Parts: sequence; structure tokens; C-alpha cells
Amino acid sequence: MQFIRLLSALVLMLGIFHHTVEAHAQTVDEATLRPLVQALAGDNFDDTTKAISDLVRTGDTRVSALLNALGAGDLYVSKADKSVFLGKREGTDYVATDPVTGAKLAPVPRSAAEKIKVNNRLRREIAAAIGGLTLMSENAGERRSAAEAILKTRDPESIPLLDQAIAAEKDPGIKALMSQAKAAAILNSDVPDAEKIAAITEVSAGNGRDALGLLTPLEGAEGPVGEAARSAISSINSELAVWNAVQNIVYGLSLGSVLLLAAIGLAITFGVMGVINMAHGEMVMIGAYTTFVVQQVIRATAPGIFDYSLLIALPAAFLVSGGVGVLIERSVIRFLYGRPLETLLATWGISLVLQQAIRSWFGASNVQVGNPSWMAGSFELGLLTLTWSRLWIIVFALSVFAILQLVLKKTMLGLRMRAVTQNRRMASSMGIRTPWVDALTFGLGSGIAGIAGVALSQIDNVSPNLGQGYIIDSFMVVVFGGVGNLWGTLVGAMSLGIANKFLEPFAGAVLGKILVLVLIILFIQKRPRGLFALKGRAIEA
Amino acid sequence: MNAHDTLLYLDGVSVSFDGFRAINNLSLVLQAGEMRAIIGPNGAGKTTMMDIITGKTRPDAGDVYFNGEVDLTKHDEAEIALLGIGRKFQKPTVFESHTVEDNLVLALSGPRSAFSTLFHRQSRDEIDRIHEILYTIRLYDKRVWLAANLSHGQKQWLEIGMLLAQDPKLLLVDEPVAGMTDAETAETAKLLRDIAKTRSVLVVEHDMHFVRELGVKVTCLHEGSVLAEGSLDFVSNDQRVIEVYLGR
Amino acid sequence: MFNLPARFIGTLAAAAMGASLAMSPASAADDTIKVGILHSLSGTMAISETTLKDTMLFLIDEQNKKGGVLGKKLEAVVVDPASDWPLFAEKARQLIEQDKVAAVFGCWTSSSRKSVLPVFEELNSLLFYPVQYEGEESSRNVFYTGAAPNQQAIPAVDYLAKEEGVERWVLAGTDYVYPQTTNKILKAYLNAKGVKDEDIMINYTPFGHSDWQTIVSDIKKFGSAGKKTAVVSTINGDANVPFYKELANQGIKAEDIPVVAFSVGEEELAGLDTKPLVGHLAAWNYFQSVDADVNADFIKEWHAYIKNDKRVTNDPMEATYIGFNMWVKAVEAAGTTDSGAVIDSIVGVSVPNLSGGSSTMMPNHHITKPVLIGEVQDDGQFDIVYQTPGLVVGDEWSDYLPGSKDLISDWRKPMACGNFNIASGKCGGVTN
Amino acid sequence: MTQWFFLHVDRRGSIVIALLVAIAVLVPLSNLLLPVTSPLHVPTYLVSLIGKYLTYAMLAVALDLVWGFCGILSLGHGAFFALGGYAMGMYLMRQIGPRGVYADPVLPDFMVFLNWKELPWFWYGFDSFWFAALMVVLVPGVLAFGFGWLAFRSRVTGVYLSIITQALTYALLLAFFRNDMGFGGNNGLTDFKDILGFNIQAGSTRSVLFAATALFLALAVFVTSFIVRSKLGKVLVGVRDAESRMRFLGYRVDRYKLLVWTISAMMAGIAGALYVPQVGIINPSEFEPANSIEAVIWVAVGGRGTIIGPIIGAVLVNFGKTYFTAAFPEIWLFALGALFIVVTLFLPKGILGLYGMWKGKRADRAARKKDVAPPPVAAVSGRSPIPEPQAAE
Repeated sequence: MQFIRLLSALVLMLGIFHHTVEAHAQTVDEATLRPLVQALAGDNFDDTTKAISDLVRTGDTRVSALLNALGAGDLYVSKADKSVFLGKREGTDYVATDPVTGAKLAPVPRSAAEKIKVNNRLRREIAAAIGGLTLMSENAGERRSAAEAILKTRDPESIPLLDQAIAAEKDPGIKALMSQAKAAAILNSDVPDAEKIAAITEVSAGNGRDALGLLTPLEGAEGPVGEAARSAISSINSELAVWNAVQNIVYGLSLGSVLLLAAIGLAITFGVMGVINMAHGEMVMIGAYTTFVVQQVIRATAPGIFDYSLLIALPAAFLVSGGVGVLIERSVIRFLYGRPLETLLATWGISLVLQQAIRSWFGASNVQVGNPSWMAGSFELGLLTLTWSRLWIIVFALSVFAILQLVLKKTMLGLRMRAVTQNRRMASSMGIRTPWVDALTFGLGSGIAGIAGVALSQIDNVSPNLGQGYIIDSFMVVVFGGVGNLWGTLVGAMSLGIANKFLEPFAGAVLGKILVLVLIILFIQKRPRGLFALKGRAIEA
Repeated sequence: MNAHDTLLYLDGVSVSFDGFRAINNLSLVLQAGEMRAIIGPNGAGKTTMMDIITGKTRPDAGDVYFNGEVDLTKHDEAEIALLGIGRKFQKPTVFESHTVEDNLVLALSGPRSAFSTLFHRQSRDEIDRIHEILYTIRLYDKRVWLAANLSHGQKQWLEIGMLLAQDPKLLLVDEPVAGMTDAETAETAKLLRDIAKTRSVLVVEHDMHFVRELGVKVTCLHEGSVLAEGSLDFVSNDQRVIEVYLGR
Repeated sequence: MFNLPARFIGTLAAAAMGASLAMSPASAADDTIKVGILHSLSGTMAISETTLKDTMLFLIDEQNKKGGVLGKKLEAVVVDPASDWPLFAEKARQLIEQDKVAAVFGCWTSSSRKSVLPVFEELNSLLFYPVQYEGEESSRNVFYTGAAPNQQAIPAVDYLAKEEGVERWVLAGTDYVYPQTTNKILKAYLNAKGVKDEDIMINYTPFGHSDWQTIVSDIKKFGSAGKKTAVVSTINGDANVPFYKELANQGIKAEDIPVVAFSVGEEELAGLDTKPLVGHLAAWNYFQSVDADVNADFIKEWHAYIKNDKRVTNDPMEATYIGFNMWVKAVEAAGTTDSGAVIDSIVGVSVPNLSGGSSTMMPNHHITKPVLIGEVQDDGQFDIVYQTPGLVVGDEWSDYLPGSKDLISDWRKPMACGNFNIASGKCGGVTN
Repeated sequence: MTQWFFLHVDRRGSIVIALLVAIAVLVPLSNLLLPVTSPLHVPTYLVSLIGKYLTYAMLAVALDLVWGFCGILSLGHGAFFALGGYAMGMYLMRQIGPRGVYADPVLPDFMVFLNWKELPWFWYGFDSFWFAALMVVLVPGVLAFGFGWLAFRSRVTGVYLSIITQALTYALLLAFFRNDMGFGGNNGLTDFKDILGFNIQAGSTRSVLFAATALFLALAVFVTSFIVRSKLGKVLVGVRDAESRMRFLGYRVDRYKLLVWTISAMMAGIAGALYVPQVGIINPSEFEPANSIEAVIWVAVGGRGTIIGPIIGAVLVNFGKTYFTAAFPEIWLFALGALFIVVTLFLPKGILGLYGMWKGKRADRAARKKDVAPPPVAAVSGRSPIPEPQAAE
């Protein structure tokens, strides 16, 4: 997120200017500033770090702008005279400006200059330094990020600044953050124990995990501080333990909903129609690639609506995959009804062809499907981090399931589908055009696989192999849940997901997966027709 | 009454699928050597009853005894078959990709263990019995045909032949004359009567003429329990039977 | 049909044989030198290997423009082993025996290399292997132009320890041999540097793992112990995208917990929106962003050849480039494509690499390379933040593994041994 | 003796067996004795290639025994193949002895550099060929028996069975990927030196291995037709076509299934054991569910429910793979995929079915004339072994 912070910083530069003037009104003359700026181009990161703190110490108004530029990698040294300048790439040249005076300089060819390297450590330093300078900024975001920066560096020197800021701060949220930062800084300093203990209570009031990070170093300390730290830590840990269980369930549900998405299309083509559809995974893949194409188009034509790309991709994917599905049904599957096994072979062939088709068309390597902003990032729920993409996928999976149920139970098409799949001859004699119903059913299943692809493109890589990664799990879910029963698929997916997540922590990811498979095998022994098998004479037919 | 000196003894048997009570407190007794016809409208539970006797379906409640002492609810299909209960299905199920003769070979009573079949060699009298049966069911000249190529009626007969080959004490025959010509029907009735001389038979049939030709005691099932029992005339004059069965 | 005539089967069998004899072109025409390309174009590995196939075709094309080798044009023979290891062995044999290729460039996974190794040794042919791998191998017939663990992992760890002040390490990898070995080496190395075991967390995930929620949050927990923490990732290509997506979404920034990866290059990032990943690191011997004229030219020609200036370049491509040029130079030196001669002449051959220096083939059939460490940029490229001052020699037998610390490899005569034991002073095992 | 033989093997079977024996003798001879220039010379490349095909063919025969004749569609037969392979691989590994790169007298190389201290218990005994040979049949056999005992007793049938067989091989795939399992992780077992003291790369050894493979395949064909032509075979077909009917005739269906299932698994194991020394490596990818599905496809292409169909299918499909991957590396998947689609659409009974249809028609006409049976070509009738899943509705 550097560049965002940078932009906002650049924009607000002027603002910061006059406020920092008030903060500690002073400017130093060029003669003193120049060498310090030159020092930024040291041979190693340590020199640069030192140069930064020197610059900050001058408290000069131009510093934060300079540092932002440095952080963004806009500072260059010309190879010829080793002079530092602010550069903007333009073709093969850099448009150069003097970092100190801001005067325009002659453009420098790219080969004649090199960038001043910055790495994570420098970025931290810069953030902190700017933080020190922007604690009093009018802009709330500025102040928040400043406080966050200090919370990370825990630099004792910033304590007076913080006191000043906290006094001035109006926004309670930011104020809290600042006092957190202050407490952190205190713990990092050598103030008398009393203050430290106060700080400890202050810290442990905040987010448990961060607090843990601040307190653990003090764990070994003797005297009251150590005790205070230890007790605080133990209380936080016990809290975390509870949250772990919650986390397993939530993550399990999220994994489950991914499985559900992958399997639900199959629950129709395989579960309801009895086609052992090995090309199901490829339908998912096609959906994902549709998303990619849609995003490409949007990027090219209307970048503004990128956030809605998925909403556009959904119907598109449904249509594309569904269309392909209908095509397959009409051209191949329809000759194979009542011979499930042949469908396995044919669809296996189809899946090979589709994979290769995508490969020759889009290339073998991953394509990039972007997350719209509302899908990116995460939020804290108590001590547990939920990512938006996961949350949306849970919601999405469940709604797809609900809609599908409606379609099957309430619509005419659904009625006919069930009629045809249950008794083809009877249905056709009742005047239902079974061929079309077949085609549409298969299309529906494939289409749903397609929209699943849209969702999966958000968390997995989009490559011709995408489908292969899901096909086996999908079959497991459908069979485990009970063929031909959508509820079974739902429950099956969720229970497999949660089981997986509870096994993972102590069995490890690999063993966990194996155990789940073994459980499936054993479970099928108990319920030879899956979780939601129907009893009665019908099954013997 | 108790299970002793009966061949088949059902008492208070009930079973239900997903709430639907297919058999409801059914009691039925068959003496050794008796032939009994079961009638009743669709869904009366005729076939389910056979499923229970042959161990395909486990009853939720009630006793099922064979030969007075064997509790059939404790055995599976194969064991029950070996106890001497043979079954002919409503829809003729013969092994279509086997020849008529092989169908009988498979049905023929004898060792059933996997290894013994692996090294099995047909003995003289086995062959004789098969030919005998082939004559009885009038399929001798078609013995090398694939069962798949037989007519519907012939399949019914083949299946009866398989029953005979099994040499059971009790035969359960489900709608043996469905889809047969009148001539075939008469033949079948005759055949069953012959069989009944040496064995007990339980026949489920819709075809009243056929039942009449059998001329045996009739039990009428309705909604999973016995509605009436007695001679065909007695039963068919019973008011409730007329209502539910003859559907007025 | 109990009387199917023998002809039926006979003809079938005959047809099969006949055709398979016919399927390979009659023995190599003398006016060209054939070069085998053994990269998966389908199956799970196609994702990475297809590019290398294109690279080889590109290099051969360039070479032919320069007049080929020994006055003969080069002719590429492309086969698709379809990510199926036994098929690799079969195809290798086919290339060497049927097509009579002078050398083979190919393989990506160690499994595929292991499965063709016996074939190359038996038929005494040449394999140039362009991918970083776990080491612990040195064959007379194989030239390892990718990085050995000491040319990637160890410098990366040093960098993190020095520049980022990392004290706590997560070694996360896919559960296969390369990560297992690399992590074993790293653990030994870190312990040697005084890192305690409780400050090292080792985690393995299945092939193509796609649900990273738990592991990422575990890393977060492990990282919140007050000490600076970093992740050393040996996660295999396919699983990386979901891993980084999860990292980004759970808000683990490079400033907090940097991740340094050994199998993530420009190609893998192509499938990602890298804005949230800025600052995470990778250690390679080449980055597309390397600031060197030779690199600029290479990229220009590559884009011209592939007719798509979006296509990135990456480390295995450079390794292929180096390997190919070494082979060309060695053949010219030997004046023949005969394997034995080339094996003798190639040791010591030095060709320019794409990072401005030059790489040399060492007697252990590994090469010298610089080690670069780059930080991910928001444009999917890497910004090089560190480069080893000198070249690093590939160390086939790691000094940090008890089993191999006494072994060295030198294929020059008279030693000509892949696993000479300096302790016992004897040549350990195989010598063809 | 010969009489006894022909009692159990039909004409077609005996032709195949004869052919295989002939190949077993001729191919190695021509490879070893004939000069490379001779048109009849079979190059080593082809010997090892065909040798590989034959092991696949053996796997296909094993699969066809359970699927074609008993209706058990296994999507996990590759697992038994791979287990047999690993058993053989472990023997070959132990044969390397101190010639490993680390010159460790006991530990295989991969154990040395992942610093294992001593040999895991399950590696003991594999230094003896006969122990290994025993394991080749025992391990797959026992696994199959246990798995089948559970599955068949609780009457897991049709697609449910198919999917859990897939789960089985998938679980094993993941397990063998784990390095802690002590089977060499994803690199598997390789770098073999010799077998029974003969250099595994020597032409002569190859030829012997090839001959052995052909002979074992012949044996497999014999065993299969022995079973199929016995009364057991009739029972199996009965089970395939009408399982519950078989029960009402008093057959303990589960035991029959268990028997052939176990036999078939052992065959697959032997096939795997012959495969490993010829390709020179065994690694977890052999457990890939995709491999098992491919095996199913070989059988279907050749014609299931026949004895030589699987052989033809396995050889043809794999030959096609070999050929296409070299001839059109970029697009060969199109060809292969198309092949599968075409076969299923137009040759529902596989290539032999094609021949059968033609044969069947003639015989049928004959049958109509003089009331004799249409020959049991219908025995390969496309009746699907798995009930339609919607039956569960």
C-alpha cells in the first residue's frame, strides 16, 4: 500500500508544510541540507538510515516530501557526478528536479542514473520518520497511519511528540491508537517500572495478538514488570485459545463453501442426471477464464467500473459455461443416457480437449484475475481475522445453493427436470420435450460450475489446470453427501470443510487431507448411499 | 397361535419407508405343502411382504419364522435362499448375457462357495436334472440361446425353471402370468399346481382367472395388512374387499 | 466370437510396431545438428515449462541466424512428456536413440530429472537442466545451470538477518524433496548461527495446496512474539498464487513479516495483483529488471520472437540461455557434438550471463552465478535490493548436511568422479 | 495337459497366449542377435517401450477381470499397480547397497541426505528378492482384501464404490508424497543398479525383463480365462448383470467379489513390479487418480468383458500417446481426447465390439434360420455395470 500512502502524502504536501511549520517552525539553509540529502545515496542501507534520521532531526519543512519521494523510489543519483535528484520516468529519460530547491534540471538519460535502493527496513524508517512529522496533520488518515507507524517502530524518542499529539487529538479512535503507540514506546524505553506497568495494562487492553508481540519481550523481566507482563500474557493466551476453536469453524465453513461451489454444479450433472461428468472441472475453469476476459475488457474500456467486474462476470460465466454445457450435451452426452460409464470416458476426453483448447488459446501459464476492492483485505472479528473474499464466498455459495433449490422446486423447468430424471419415458409421454430438458439441465449444471469459477478465480490461480484441482474433491463431496440430493451436497461440503480444518492444526495439512479421505471411505461403509440416502424400494430399481 | 409346525409364520410385522407404512401389523401363516394366493391392489404391500420374507427388507417390528424355528429377520438373502426359499420376481429377472442352460446351472442347488465354483465340474446327474427342467419349462430346444433373446413369456418360464432348479421348500411367485397369453397362463397354472404337490407356494397375482384356476386359499392384503382370507368366492364377496379392491 | 482369426491380433501388433518404427524420422540428416527439447507442454507442469520450450526455440533460432554450430544449422526436436515422469524417461530415450539428438535441454521437477538420469547415463548423452533444485546430485551427463541451495537460500537468509534484523524464521514449503532438503540445510545453517529451535517453525503443505487460511494465520501468530519474523518460502509454483492472495487479504505486509521465496519469479507473479505484495522478496540469479545492456537486448529480441511484449523473462530462462550458450561454445571448442568430447571441453567454459557478468561451468557440472535478492513491485517486477559482491559457485553436495559434507564432485580426468569422499579419499559410488 | 489347457482357454485366449510367448522369445532375440542394420532388428528403445506397454496391458487385464466380468468399476487400480511397483522398487533400492552416492551400506540415498539415522522397520527384508516378490503380491492383495471386505460386505456398489476406490488411490498418492513416509517423497525410488545381480541397464537384462513381462501377461490371460470359463465366471457375470437376483439364488455375492477383487489387485501388483525395473523409477505420480482412469479407458477402448480387448486397448492407447506426443507435441491432447469421445460414441463395445458387431450380425442371421443361439457376443453387451445414480432418487 506504499504507493497509496505516497499519493495521499504528495497531495497533502502543502497542507503538511504549513502545519509542520507551526509544529516546530524552522527551516535550515541549503548548505546544511544538501550534504544530508546527498548522504541518502549511501553505499548501503545503514548509511541511508542514518541520513534519514539526520534529515528528520533538522525538522526542515521539505524533509517529509523528500522522504516520501525516497520511499516511492523517485530519488536517483546520476552516475556521472553522484548528485541526487528527484526523477520521474519519461520514455528513456528522467525528468529531473532538484530535491532541495525544487528547481528544474536537465533531463537525465536512464542509463546515466540509478535509483537509490529502498527496502522494507528503509520503508519502515521512512514511515516512522514521516509519522513523527505528520502526527499533527489535519488529515485523520495521516495521523492514524502516523500512529500506526510508531506503534510498529516503538521508538522511545517519539514519546514527547505523542504526548503533544494525544493532547491535541479529537478523534477517540486515533487517540486510543496513539496511546497504544505511546505505551508500546514506553515498554521499549527505560522509564521507571510504575509507568511500564501502567503501559502494560494499557497495551493488553488493545488487540490481543499485537499486545502479545509487545509483551513477550518483557516476559523474562524480573520484578513487578515481569509479573505484570506474564499475567497479561497468560490472560491473552487463554482468550486466544477460545478464539482458535471459533477460527477453525469459520475457516472450515469457508473451505466448505469453496467445496460446495465446486461440487454443486456436479450435484446436478452427476447427481441428478447420472452423467459421470469428468469435464466438470473444466466448466469451472471456463468460468474463471470468462472472468479474466471480462476484466480484460473492462480494464481496456472502462477501468472505472472494475469493482463491478465480478457482477458482470457472473452472468457471462453462467452463459459461457452453460452454453458449452448445452453444446456438449447435444453433441455427445445425449447419445449416452443410461450408460453412465460411457459418459465417464467421453467427458474425460472432453476435459482433455477443453484443457488443451484453453492452453493453446490463453497460454499455459496463470492469467491474472484481480480482486475488486470490496473483495480485498480483511476485518477483525474479536481476535480472528476474516478476509472479505472468504466471507463473500461463503455468502455467495449459500445464495447459489438457495437459488438452485428455488429453481428446482418452484419453477416449471425444475419440475420438468425432476420429472425427466425420475421417469424419462413417463415424462416424455406426458408431452415434456425431454431432449430439451436434458440439454437445459446439463446447461444449468455447467453454468453453475461456471459461476463457481468466477468465485474461485478470486482465491486460486487461474490456469488450464484449475479444473483438475477440484474435480476429485467435487466427486467426494457429492458422493459423501448422497448422489442426487442437493442438501446432501451442502451438508457434505460443510462437514468435510470443517473436519479438514479441525484436523489440520495437529495433523498438519497433508495428513489432515489423508485422514479426511480415509474418513470418507469408512463413512461410505456405514452409509453405502451417502449422507442423505433415500430409503425404500425405489433404490433397488 | 405359535410358530410351531408351520412352514411360514408372520406375526405383527410392520415396516415403513420414510414415514410411509408399507406393511402394517401383518400376520400370515402358511402350512407345509400349502399353496396360497395373495391378492390386493397396488401398494397393498404384496411385494414388500416378499422382500421381508426373503430378507431384502428388515421389518421394523414383528416376527418372521420359517419352518417353525428359523428367525428369518436374522438372515440375509443368500442364507434365506439356502434355507430353501426361492423367489420369482414380478419383472422377470434372468441373466440375459447367459444362455438358458447356464441360467439353470447357476440356479441349480449345490455348493455355493467361491472356490468350489472355481474348480466346479458338471456331474452327470446335474446335467440330467437340467435337461429335465428344460423339458418341464419347454425351453429344451432353446437351451443354447442367450436369455436376452427369449420372449417375455419364455423368460417367466425360465425363471420358474430356475426356481425348480433351486429345489426350495417354499416358492414365492410374484405375478407369474403377467404379460402371458391365455394359453401360457393355463399352462403356468398347471405347472404351479404340479409344483405345489411337493412344495409350498405363495403366489401373488392380479389375474383373477388365474387365481381361480389355481383354486386355492386366498389372502387379500390392503394397506399392508390382511383384509380377508378364505376361498376366492368368500373373499370376493367380502364387502370391504369389493370396496377397496374391485374399486367401487 | 470364439474364432477370432490370429491375423486380427497379428496385424494389430505388426501395425503397432511398424508404425512406431516409422514414426521417428529416418536417422539424423547430416546437414543439421538435432537438439532435443524435453519440457512438459501439457499436464500440471506445463504452466512453467512451456516458456522454456519457447525459449529454446528462440535461442536455436538466434543461433541459426548466426550460422548455426560447426557450420551446421541446429534443428529442434520438441516432444511433450506431459508432466508424466515415466513418460519423461521414455521420451528421453526416444530423443537420444531414435532422433539421435546431440544434446537435450529440459526437465523442471527433480522427479523428472531423476527419471531421465539413468537413460542419459546409459546412452551417454547430455542433459542441460535449467531449474534451481535441492542439490545432492552430480552426474557426468547432466549440467545443472539452475541454482543449488547455496546459490539461493543461504544468501537470502543472510540478507534477511542482516538487513531486516530477522530473528524468527518460518520455513514454509510444499512437501516434496526440494523444500525438505533446502529447509534441512537452512535449519542447520540457522542453528549454526545461534538461532534456537523455538524460533524456527517448519511447515509443509500438499502439492497444489489452495486453502491457506490456517497456515497464514499460524504464521501471523508465530510472528507476534515480539521478535522480527520472516517467512522463507519453498512453496511450489502452483500453490503460490493462493498463498500470496491469502497473505495479502489477511493483511500481512512486507514491513511486518516479509516473505522470501525461491520458486516465485516474474512468471508466477504474472497471475497475481502484486500491489498488496510490494516488498515481499525473492532470491534468484536473475530478474527481468536487471539493469544490464545484455539483458535489455535479450528481452527485446525475446519479445520480437514471441510477438508479445507482455511476456516476462525469468531465472530458468536465463539458466537455459546460459546452458545453451555453454553447449554451443563447448561444441565449437571440441569441434564435434560427440558427448564425451563435449563433456571434456565444457568444464571451464565461460559465457556471459544476463546480469552483466559471466558464468563458468565448474568441474562439478554446476555453474557460477551472482545471487540477487529482489523486492516485489506493484508492476509484477522485482526491484533488486541486494546482489552478492562476487559470483557464487554451485555447491552440489551441501556442507550443512551430515551425509554430504565430505563429498565433492570433479568430472575432469583423471578424477572424473561425481561423489569423491575427501574423508576416505575414495570415489564413493557411481562412476560411468 | 494340452487337453486340460484347452478346457479352460478358448481359441482366442490360446491365440493370444501363443502370440505373447512368441513375442517373449522373438523380440529379445532379434534385439540381441540381429545386427542393428537388419530390417527385423528391434531397437532397445522399442523393447523397453513395448515392455512398458505390456505391463500396462497386464494392469488392463486385471481391471477388466473385476470390471468387465464382475461389474466392479475400480477408479483406483493404479494404486495396486503402484504398490507392487514400490515393493519391487524397494528391493532394487536395497540392491544398490554401498554403491549409492553417499556409499552408505544400508540406507538409500534419499534417507541419507534427509538425515535418517536407521532403516525404517518396513524396509527390512526387502534386500531379499523373494521377500520382495512376496510383498509384490501380498501388499496389494492384503490392501484389496481389507478394502473389499469392508466395501462388499456393506454392499457399497456402483458409483459409490468407484469413488471410494478413487479416494483410496488419492489418499495413497498424498501419503507417498510425504517424505516422512520413508518412500523417497515425490522423487520416489530411482537410480537402480541391478536386479538379481544383473546390471539393470544391460541390454540382456532388458530383454529378459521383457520376456518375463510377456510371459506373465500370458499367465494373466490364462488365469483370467480360467476364471471366466469356470462356473465362478458365470456367477460373476450373473453378479454383474443382476446382483440381487444372484443373492436370491443363495450366492454370497460379497465373497465372490472379494475373491476376484483380490486376485485382480495381485495381478495389478505384479504388473507394477515388472514395470518399475523397465522404466527405472517409481514415484507417487503412479497413484494419480488420472492414471487409474486412463487404465479404465484402455479397457473400454479395447472392449471390456473380453479377454484380449484390454490388451489391445492398452497397447493402442499408449502407442497413440507415444506417437502423438512426439508428432504433435502442441496439440496431441486434442487427438487423444477426440479418440476417447469417438470410441465411446461409435464403438460402445470397444474395438473388439466393432469386430463383434460384424461377427454378431452374421451369426444372428444364421441363428434366425436354424434356431441356434446367436453366439454370446452379447456377453460383451454394453450393459452398464453401475446402476444409474438417479436410482438413488
